[in-house]
Amino acid sequence: MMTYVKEILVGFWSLLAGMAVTIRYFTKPIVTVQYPREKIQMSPAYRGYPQLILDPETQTHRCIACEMCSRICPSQLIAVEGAKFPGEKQKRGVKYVHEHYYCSLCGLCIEVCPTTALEYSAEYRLAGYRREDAVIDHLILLQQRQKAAGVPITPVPTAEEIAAAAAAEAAAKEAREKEAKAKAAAAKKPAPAEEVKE
Amino acid sequence: MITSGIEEKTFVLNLGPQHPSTHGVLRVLLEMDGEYIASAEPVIGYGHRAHEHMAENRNYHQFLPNMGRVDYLHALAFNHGYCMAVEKLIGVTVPERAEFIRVITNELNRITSHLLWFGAYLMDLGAFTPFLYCFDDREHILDLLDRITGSRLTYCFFRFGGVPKDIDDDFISGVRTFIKRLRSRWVDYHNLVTKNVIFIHRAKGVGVFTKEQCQLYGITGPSLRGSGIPYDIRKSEPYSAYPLFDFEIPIGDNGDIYDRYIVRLREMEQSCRIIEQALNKLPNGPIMAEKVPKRLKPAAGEVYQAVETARGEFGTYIVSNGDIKPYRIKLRVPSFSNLSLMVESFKDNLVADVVAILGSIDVVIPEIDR
Amino acid sequence: MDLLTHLGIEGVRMIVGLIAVIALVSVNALFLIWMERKVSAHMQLRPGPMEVGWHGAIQTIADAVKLMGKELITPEEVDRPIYYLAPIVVFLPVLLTFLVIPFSQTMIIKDMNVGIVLILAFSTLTVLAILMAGWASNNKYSVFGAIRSVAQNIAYEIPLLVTVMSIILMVGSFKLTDIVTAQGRYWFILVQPLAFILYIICATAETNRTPFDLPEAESELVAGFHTEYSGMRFALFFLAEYTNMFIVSAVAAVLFLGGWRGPILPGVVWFLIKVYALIFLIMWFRWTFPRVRFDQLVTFAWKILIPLSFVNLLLTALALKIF
Amino acid sequence: MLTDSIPKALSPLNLEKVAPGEYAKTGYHLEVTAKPEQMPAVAQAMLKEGCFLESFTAVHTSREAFTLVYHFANFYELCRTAVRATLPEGAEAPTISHVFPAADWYEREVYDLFGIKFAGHPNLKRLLLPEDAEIHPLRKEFAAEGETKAEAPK
Repeated sequence: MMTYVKEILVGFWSLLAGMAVTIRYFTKPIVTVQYPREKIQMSPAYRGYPQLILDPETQTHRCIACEMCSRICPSQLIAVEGAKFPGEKQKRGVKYVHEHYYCSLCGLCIEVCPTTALEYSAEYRLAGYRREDAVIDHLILLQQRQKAAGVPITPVPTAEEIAAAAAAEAAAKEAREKEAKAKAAAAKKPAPAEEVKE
Repeated sequence: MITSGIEEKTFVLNLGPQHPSTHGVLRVLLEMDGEYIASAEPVIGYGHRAHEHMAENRNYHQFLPNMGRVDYLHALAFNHGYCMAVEKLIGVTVPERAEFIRVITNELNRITSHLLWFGAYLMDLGAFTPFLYCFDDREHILDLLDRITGSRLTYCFFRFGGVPKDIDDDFISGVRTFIKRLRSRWVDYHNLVTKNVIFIHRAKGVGVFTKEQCQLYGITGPSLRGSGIPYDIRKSEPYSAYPLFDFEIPIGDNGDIYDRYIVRLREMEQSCRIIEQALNKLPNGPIMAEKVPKRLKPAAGEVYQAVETARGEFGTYIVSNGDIKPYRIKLRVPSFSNLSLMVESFKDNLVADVVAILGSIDVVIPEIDR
Repeated sequence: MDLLTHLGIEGVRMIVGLIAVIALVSVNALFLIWMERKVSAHMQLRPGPMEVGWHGAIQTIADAVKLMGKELITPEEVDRPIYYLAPIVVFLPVLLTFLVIPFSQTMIIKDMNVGIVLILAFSTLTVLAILMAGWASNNKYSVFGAIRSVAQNIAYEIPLLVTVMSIILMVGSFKLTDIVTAQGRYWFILVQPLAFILYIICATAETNRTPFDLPEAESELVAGFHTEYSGMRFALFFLAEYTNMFIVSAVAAVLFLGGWRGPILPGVVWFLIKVYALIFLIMWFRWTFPRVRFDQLVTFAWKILIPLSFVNLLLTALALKIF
Repeated sequence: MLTDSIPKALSPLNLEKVAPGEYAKTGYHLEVTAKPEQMPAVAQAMLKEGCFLESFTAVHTSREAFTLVYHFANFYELCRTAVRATLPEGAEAPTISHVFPAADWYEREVYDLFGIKFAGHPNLKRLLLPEDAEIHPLRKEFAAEGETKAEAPK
């Protein structure tokens, strides 16, 4: 009988203790954020979609179209094309399209980049109405950011320009080969192995 | 095996795949005798994403982000297990500071997982408010982890040979403040839930897992420790920096829901202790091992690496044939075994207990379906 | 004019009362839903509805409009007549109960001498409606909800009645106005604290609120007896639930808190304050406690509540005999 | 010590290989090779030693055969045993689900993903894939849409 009464009293007291907790929280200020009206600061390490870094010195991107990123991407979402323009030492990215809708934001592309041309953006509003909304052309995006920053805009080469550059490159290569051959013939030595670029 | 209408007095109740408390898409066919369960048959696989098949078609790096998606609540432990298995395979030693960072983030992630379980479980039992309190706490950890991992749920933070980003002083002080805050909240949690007479009556003596059952079914994690077996990979098969820290393995006595609940709550406190010690002892040094090849091509061989996640033992079994892609990866996930015992423990319980037992073993269905 | 004379003062009172009651029921339900949201939200450290109107005040109206606009889905295999009838059956007794509730000394539609019995009798009808809804839905979850509801209500009607009896013993009348008048010097909660606690517990069970919301336990039974109802039919169940809450709180205010009695403010204001305070209490339960299990609920009623209520009745009788 | 007692317990079964493993490299303390038909007996012995079935899977090692890989571990002592059994293509392996109920789901999973049948399994149906699926996706000859077909193992 005593245990019966005690059980009831202990149980009743535990219920009151629980109610004391909720009523105390009832009087506390709220902790949530009314999202579209209030926004919180994103953390600096936040991973939005990867984007090309706007180099403060050259005021353009650093992509050399080595395609490391597109090769390591687990979902193969990155399409990079590059071309070598006359008078430039390295190839330059002329197309950089990222199909963000499958991106798992793992950051492998950013870490693998040999010229650190990529960074995470701070963009978190990634919803769209169509699948195409999430296909990001990074060169155009870069132009927008350049415009906003008030620096010269890097033009996206047109197909003709790329073809011309390729033709010039081929001609230059041929010339070089010829030169090398001539040199080799002159030196009467076997030609050095051609530098192969992937 | 349930075929409808074996006996006239029983009938089949289809719980799920869309049911408020199946935690994902789990379907359980219950053969009911009134409100009592005569037998149960789970149907899983609704969330099958073929992770193991994907692994065979990707190289080792590319499979890394998948690990955050297998068990999204304790993603870092899965990161950890897979990274350690690959590191074993290629023979890379992780620098000490990186191990410490791994342990700190991993334990923070464990606390988020347990907090989420705590809230969601009470929701299963019909109490809504603890859920929001836990989320309040959990949000603080997510903010902290966001600062260094860059994501809030499906982390992909560890790399072969270390971690890509170092922790800073802000993070350390943030973690210390959080631990202080979490400790001050235990009183409220205990008053609100643990001591509550209704909760005690729902939890004590219900859904008992005996030690024998645990062995037969290969139960691991808090569900096992609730039954009184102190099996925790962090202690029994020490890995990473865990041997350097002093912590206990909480165990229960009876193996009922209440014990599993208490084990999880006490485990959070132990995680806090581990984090504090790790922060105090944090060594300086590099965070990435040198000479990790960018293109992994491990020698032929196989490796098994177990880690302790919030739900139990996660084992990565990798078979390599010397190619850049793994030949076979098997993910031994804890919920898979834990859920298979469920069928037995449901018998002769009420529908309400089904929900209580299912919640108490803390299943993450995508982890089972993989 | 003829009609009015024909009906007499009582008839006019009835008609006016009916209109007032229907208005009250709807406004009350809208307010209670908003209140429930706000109370739960602030207990959970969130703001609750904030967008529609001042602090989301007319959010529930928007929701009601949405519910009205929704299609009334009738599943294929339901038992149609009963399925259609259930929402009405759940709502009508709730309306009728308002006949005898004394909002103030004069604001009472019909002051019957069996007032309290009438309320208890009508509130029992809710069970019938829930049983009808659960059975007719032809859904296993609904049937579970219905069966649970019946068992629960049978178990909790007894302590509820016995507890009320102890008050009746003190007053010697079933008339609600008499009960209020009897509390001229002190409220009955002071002399009958146990009865008050028992009544609140039973009332919570009676209105199917957490921790006794087994008929609609959403984590177990999806939505229980109203799983298959949609649109306005669902809204009627919803409306009935909140109105029921008002009624049990009103009865509690009459029995234990001195009804409309109170200084300065008019009686009706005092009455509403008391009623809403009690409703807040019931909401407070809901957002604090987990749900009890079905067998525990019945055990609790038969092993704890019923003995305690009889003990209380006995003690009351003894005390009345002695003093 | 389980590393001693398990080989002793397994010795009457005449297994192909019972050898200590390189723990630091592979994570196994003991490596055992058995024939599939010996598995119930092996499982029985492991159960007596107090071990639990940690995981069970198969590897499509070659065109003609699969390797069944059983991992056993112990709650009280660190000792992981890997038992491998080579199963020819098309052959049935005996079930161990009557010894370890944990194997019930693992065997169903292996049946589902590899198409290996287990003789004596009480409820051998697909576990993860839909019941009417016609594929066994972890066999090497299977390739999903958009994937290059994996090279058939030699």
